[in-house]
Amino acid sequence: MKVSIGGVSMKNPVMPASGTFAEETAQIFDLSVLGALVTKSVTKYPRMGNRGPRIAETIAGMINAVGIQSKGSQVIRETSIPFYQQFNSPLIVSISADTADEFVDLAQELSVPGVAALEINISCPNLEDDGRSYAMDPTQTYRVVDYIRKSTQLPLYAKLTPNTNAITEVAVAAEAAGADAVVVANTMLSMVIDVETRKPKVGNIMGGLSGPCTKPVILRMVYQVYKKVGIPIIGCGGICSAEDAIEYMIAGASAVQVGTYNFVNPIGMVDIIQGMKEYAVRHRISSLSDLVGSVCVDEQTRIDKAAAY
Amino acid sequence: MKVSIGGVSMKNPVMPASGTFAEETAQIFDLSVLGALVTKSVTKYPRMGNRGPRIAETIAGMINAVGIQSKGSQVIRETSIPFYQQFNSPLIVSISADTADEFVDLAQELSVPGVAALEINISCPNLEDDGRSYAMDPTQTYRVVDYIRKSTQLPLYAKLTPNTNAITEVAVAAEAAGADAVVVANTMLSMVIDVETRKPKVGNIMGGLSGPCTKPVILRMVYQVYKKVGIPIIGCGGICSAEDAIEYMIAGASAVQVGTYNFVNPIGMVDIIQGMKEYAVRHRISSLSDLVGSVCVDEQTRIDKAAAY
Amino acid sequence: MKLLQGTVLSNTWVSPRYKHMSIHAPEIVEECKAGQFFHLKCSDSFSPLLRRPMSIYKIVKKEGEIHFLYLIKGEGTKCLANMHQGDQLNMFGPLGNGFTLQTEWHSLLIVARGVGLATMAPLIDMATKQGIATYAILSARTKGDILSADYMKECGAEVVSLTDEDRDSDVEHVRKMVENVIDSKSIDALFTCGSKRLTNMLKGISLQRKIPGQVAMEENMGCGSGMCFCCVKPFNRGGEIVNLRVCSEGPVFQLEEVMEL
Amino acid sequence: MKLLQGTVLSNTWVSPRYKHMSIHAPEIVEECKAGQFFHLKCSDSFSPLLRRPMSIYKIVKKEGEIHFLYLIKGEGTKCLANMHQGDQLNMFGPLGNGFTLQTEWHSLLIVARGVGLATMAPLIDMATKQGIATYAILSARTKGDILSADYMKECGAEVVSLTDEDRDSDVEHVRKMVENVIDSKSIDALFTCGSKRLTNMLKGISLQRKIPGQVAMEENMGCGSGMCFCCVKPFNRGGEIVNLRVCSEGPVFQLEEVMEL
Ligand SMILES: Cc1cc2nc3c(=O)[nH]c(=O)nc-3n(C[C@H](O)[C@H](O)[C@H](O)COP(=O)(O)OP(=O)(O)OC[C@H]3O[C@@H](n4cnc5c(N)ncnc54)[C@H](O)[C@@H]3O)c2cc1C
Ligand SMILES: Cc1cc2nc3c(=O)[nH]c(=O)nc-3n(C[C@H](O)[C@H](O)[C@H](O)COP(=O)(O)OP(=O)(O)OC[C@H]3O[C@@H](n4cnc5c(N)ncnc54)[C@H](O)[C@@H]3O)c2cc1C
Ligand SMILES: Cc1cc2nc3c(=O)[nH]c(=O)nc-3n(C[C@H](O)[C@H](O)[C@H](O)COP(=O)(O)O)c2cc1C
Ligand SMILES: Cc1cc2nc3c(=O)[nH]c(=O)nc-3n(C[C@H](O)[C@H](O)[C@H](O)COP(=O)(O)O)c2cc1C
Ligand code: FES
Ligand code: FES
Repeated sequence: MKVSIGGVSMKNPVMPASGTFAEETAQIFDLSVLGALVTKSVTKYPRMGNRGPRIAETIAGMINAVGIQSKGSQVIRETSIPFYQQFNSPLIVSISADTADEFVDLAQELSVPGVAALEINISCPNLEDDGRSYAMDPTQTYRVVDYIRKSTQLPLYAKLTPNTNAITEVAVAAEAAGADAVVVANTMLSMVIDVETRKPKVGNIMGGLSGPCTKPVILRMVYQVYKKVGIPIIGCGGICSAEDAIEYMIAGASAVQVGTYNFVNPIGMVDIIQGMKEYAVRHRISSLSDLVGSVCVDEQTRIDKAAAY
Repeated sequence: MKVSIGGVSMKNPVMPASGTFAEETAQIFDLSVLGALVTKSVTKYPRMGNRGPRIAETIAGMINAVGIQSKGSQVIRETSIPFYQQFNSPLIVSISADTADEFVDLAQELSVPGVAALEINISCPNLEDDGRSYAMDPTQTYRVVDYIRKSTQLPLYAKLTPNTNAITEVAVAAEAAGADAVVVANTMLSMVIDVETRKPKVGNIMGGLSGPCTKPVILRMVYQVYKKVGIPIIGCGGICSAEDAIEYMIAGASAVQVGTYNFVNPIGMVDIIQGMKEYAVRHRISSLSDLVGSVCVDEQTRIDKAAAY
Repeated sequence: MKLLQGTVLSNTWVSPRYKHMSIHAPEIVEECKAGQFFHLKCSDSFSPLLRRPMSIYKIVKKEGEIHFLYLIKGEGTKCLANMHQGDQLNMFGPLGNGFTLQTEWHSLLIVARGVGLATMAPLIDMATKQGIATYAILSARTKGDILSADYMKECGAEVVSLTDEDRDSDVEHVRKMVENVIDSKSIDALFTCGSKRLTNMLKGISLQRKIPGQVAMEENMGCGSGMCFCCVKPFNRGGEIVNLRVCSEGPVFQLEEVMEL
Repeated sequence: MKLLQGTVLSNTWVSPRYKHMSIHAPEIVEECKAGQFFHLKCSDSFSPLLRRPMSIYKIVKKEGEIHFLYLIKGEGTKCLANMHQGDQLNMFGPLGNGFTLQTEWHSLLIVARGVGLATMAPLIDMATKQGIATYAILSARTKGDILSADYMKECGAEVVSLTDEDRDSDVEHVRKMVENVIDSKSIDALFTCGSKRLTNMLKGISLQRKIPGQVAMEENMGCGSGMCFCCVKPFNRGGEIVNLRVCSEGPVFQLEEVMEL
């Protein structure tokens, strides 16, 4: 089950998705079973986050507009990082910022013992590009990743957004700028309206869609990115079972993150790890890495240009 | 219930989505109840379409990779257009082409009595832009819509793709080039893999995702486009109930198209029309058009730049 | 074709993997023909979203009953399996073209495997009612899965059962049996459903011996009624390869038109 | 907090809109406290996807039972309503902080409306067991919705019921009643749940009369256990506005900290 993602060794390829996991999870199961631990995105200074409601259920999914409520990097350094050291799983700290400079500050501040890698959340709207996110655009992605890369020795995972038509180009740019892995992907910008009150169901009007409804789209992105980058891909979007995780690996992911399903099943990640082991036995796979990118596709070239329908 | 979309009067705002409706529907209910009729996209010459399987079910959705199986425009002119004239609902013919020239030829050929408007499917990969679709890019969209615009007097509906990060810019370009309405949107490029065989579940590897799972994303796009264009928007994506249709209208759609739900419920559009009438009565709305874009949003400006989470 | 609510009369396990469901739907029973199918809404929720195609297994005109015999395979058939007597089943059908019998035919050979058995039972019933003799070679994984043998006998067929567990179901063995039956019973037409390999084999025999044949095909479906072109397969029609819709141009096709599966 | 499978003992309609469910879950009952809640998985399918928060309505330690009293509102509670005796209910809890009682308190006033009634019943039970007197003003749309009045009386409360249909449930009328009870029963603390307007009103009285109060809040939830920050609401803590998580820092909050709802 072992994998190595950008220099971080993990006992299995399953980790939580940022924002759906926290210290409280340790009350539910032993965190040492996880491939890695991933924090909620932290910002440099404390932030309130968005006004409520912050969550709305959709068909086979949910929209969240939490808005990075954060205690600030100092609190993380003083409390979360030491807390997670009791577990035998590498810690990945997710960082989020409104400017490239703030990203660099954060990366420096959080490059401390106990942190195995930094996940850079470049899929949130920023202040430098008119509310767009860096990861919507290859050039912006290169710029910010390159800048952060120079500020830390830690492995960097760039978390991409699905709200782009250029996911492969963005991934290629992240790789070129020195990212050690890409996380594909964050949530899909979405909206739901209550037809009785005519009000959006989340306070922020729009929010990010996650959960099983997103899987076919994100899986496709993993497949596309895999063909173009050499660094490992961490698949993230709608994973709710061992089969889903395996499907992502077959499409090209070296590891996976589980988000929304943690809410549905608080021990979901434990079940998924177990199910992946059973799949490997059933299919006589000695190493799960053999699955990565193993999708059976004939006439590969024809297909790349094929119509969606 | 009456609406007028780019000069076409409809008795209600409900019509089928291209590719999910055909002459056979007339055996199920009287097509005259529909706001409009929309054909499967036709190409100039007959096309075989993609190899099977062409459809795979996903969670709360489906992926299709039919690949525009078409009998060619001549057959449509000689059989479908006359057939639909027995019904008292305007006919919208959807056209699809690999080049701008072919689009123009088609538009001219199909600008015949019996056709109330042309829907131009610019959301399929084309041959001029390396397998991308025109509607992924504002410049390409302007070019092709402008070119077609000059070749026909019929109202033009431009059908956009959700596989872009620039849906508003694309819609603005379509309007500037003379489109009379935009359809938001076509299917989302997706993939599913069978984990037992490791084969993609549709023969074409990737396909278009449709159905209720897509609604939050497409609804958000309608909301964004509504703020930027003056021409009517036809909302299309995951509509399965009168409430869904109303939700699209509140977000900014003047009419809606129903696709996948026709498969789930063959008389689904009839039920939706009935349900919308009842909603209007229950909410004392004299004209459904009063709903268009009526979403209750405070601090509008703040919001436009707001984080997805 | 109609969209209607049938009432579940019974829904019982007939083997560890198959259930038999009978539905009261008198308004539709007169229209139904062997080889046709219904597109069933298996649940009220959005998962599973799409309908599931299911062949007509039995038509009891007098009582207004339609029966299905189905394998519990995935989510959709699991939902079907959870239905109880008195529940309403949302049915769309009958759909597609059924089997056709020529008046000059006297004896038919039926070769079916797995879920294909269900499709063949009403064909035997129809043939018998027209005075045509039927010989059926049924194949399945286990003896328990050869569910419809008794019903087929009741309908008038002479039945042979082969199973993987008895190791007598391999294609070569079936081929020999088919040739024997053709020789000894002067078979006028061949019918099959449920197995690609058996279909290929039977097509070979059909061409070689110039005996016409029909096959009921399966493909994933969207609309079930000819509108969406999701269910097409390539067929060889008069030397030309054409994409035909299993739901509306089939599910029954001429054996000679089938392409190597 | 534990993740466990409880067994449904009963699930019965108690009014046209409410059901009462009792669950056998002996492994958890000792941990449960009035004001806490469980996060319930209402269906095995992906729709509804998320769990639903449900207050503990009744704890029967001896029998190992947890009860819920719930309004059938949308898809999730509809699925709950469809559960039968013997079914397994996937429960996550108990979650959050319950009500706290000070040893020096002698009499409490409880004001609840709608689904808030369910939350208050075990508080009365707890108070009575500690020898504290309870006075409850219950408000609802219809008399049929004031379901727990009898159970509350059984638990030891003196109960007044107000309904919209009797037109005696408006906030001003409730305010007068509250002030009367405070004056006549020398109330030590106020408790409320289920209505924004009643909470605002009660907060005013609490501040004015310097009587401490607690309120059980509701908010849409993701994880239910403090991880996701989906359920936060702004509170006024020591003059500063802070976002607190209803699931883990609540659902019971000090009345004085609540912001105008
Ligand atoms: C015309 C026709 C008649 C049929 N008659 C019978 C019958 O009498 N008895 C019986 O047991 N089965 C029959 N089948 C097969 C039956 O439709 C599938 O077993 C069923 O759809 C599986 O659904 P599921 O959700 O249980 O499985 P899943 O594998 O989870 O289904 C996933 C998706 O694939 C589709 N699918 C899977 N297998 C098939 C298949 N073989 N054919 C078409 N679509 C498929 C489903 O409809 C669904 O959309 C018939 C199929 C066709 C096309
Ligand atoms: C701590 C707590 C305790 C509760 N205790 C009870 C109780 O004892 N009895 C009772 O009848 N109800 C109680 N509720 C409310 C109950 O959780 C909702 O009525 C229920 O979630 C509605 O789900 P639905 O699918 O039926 O409705 P829908 O309206 O379809 O739900 C849609 C989404 O909104 C959420 N939601 C809707 N209403 C509420 C709400 N009031 N609070 C939180 N989330 C909501 C749902 O969880 C779901 O995610 C409590 C809520 C909280 C937060
Ligand atoms: C409540 C919530 C909060 C989230 N917060 C963050 C965050 O702070 N940073 C981040 O990069 N992603 C965040 N995400 C996105 C998830 O990490 C993940 O990318 C997304 O949920 C898709 O995975 P899923 O479908 O498995 O949930 C959040 C998601 C949810 C549901
Ligand atoms: C089977 C199928 C075939 C389709 N064919 C076409 C097509 O030919 N042209 C087109 O513009 N859109 C086509 N579409 C897209 C639909 O018109 C519609 O945009 C999409 O299905 C989203 O709507 P829905 O979620 O209501 O299904 C097709 C969709 C399906 C499911
Ligand atoms: S399933 Fe739609 S055409 Fe056959
Ligand atoms: S619901 Fe996740 S923190 Fe409260």
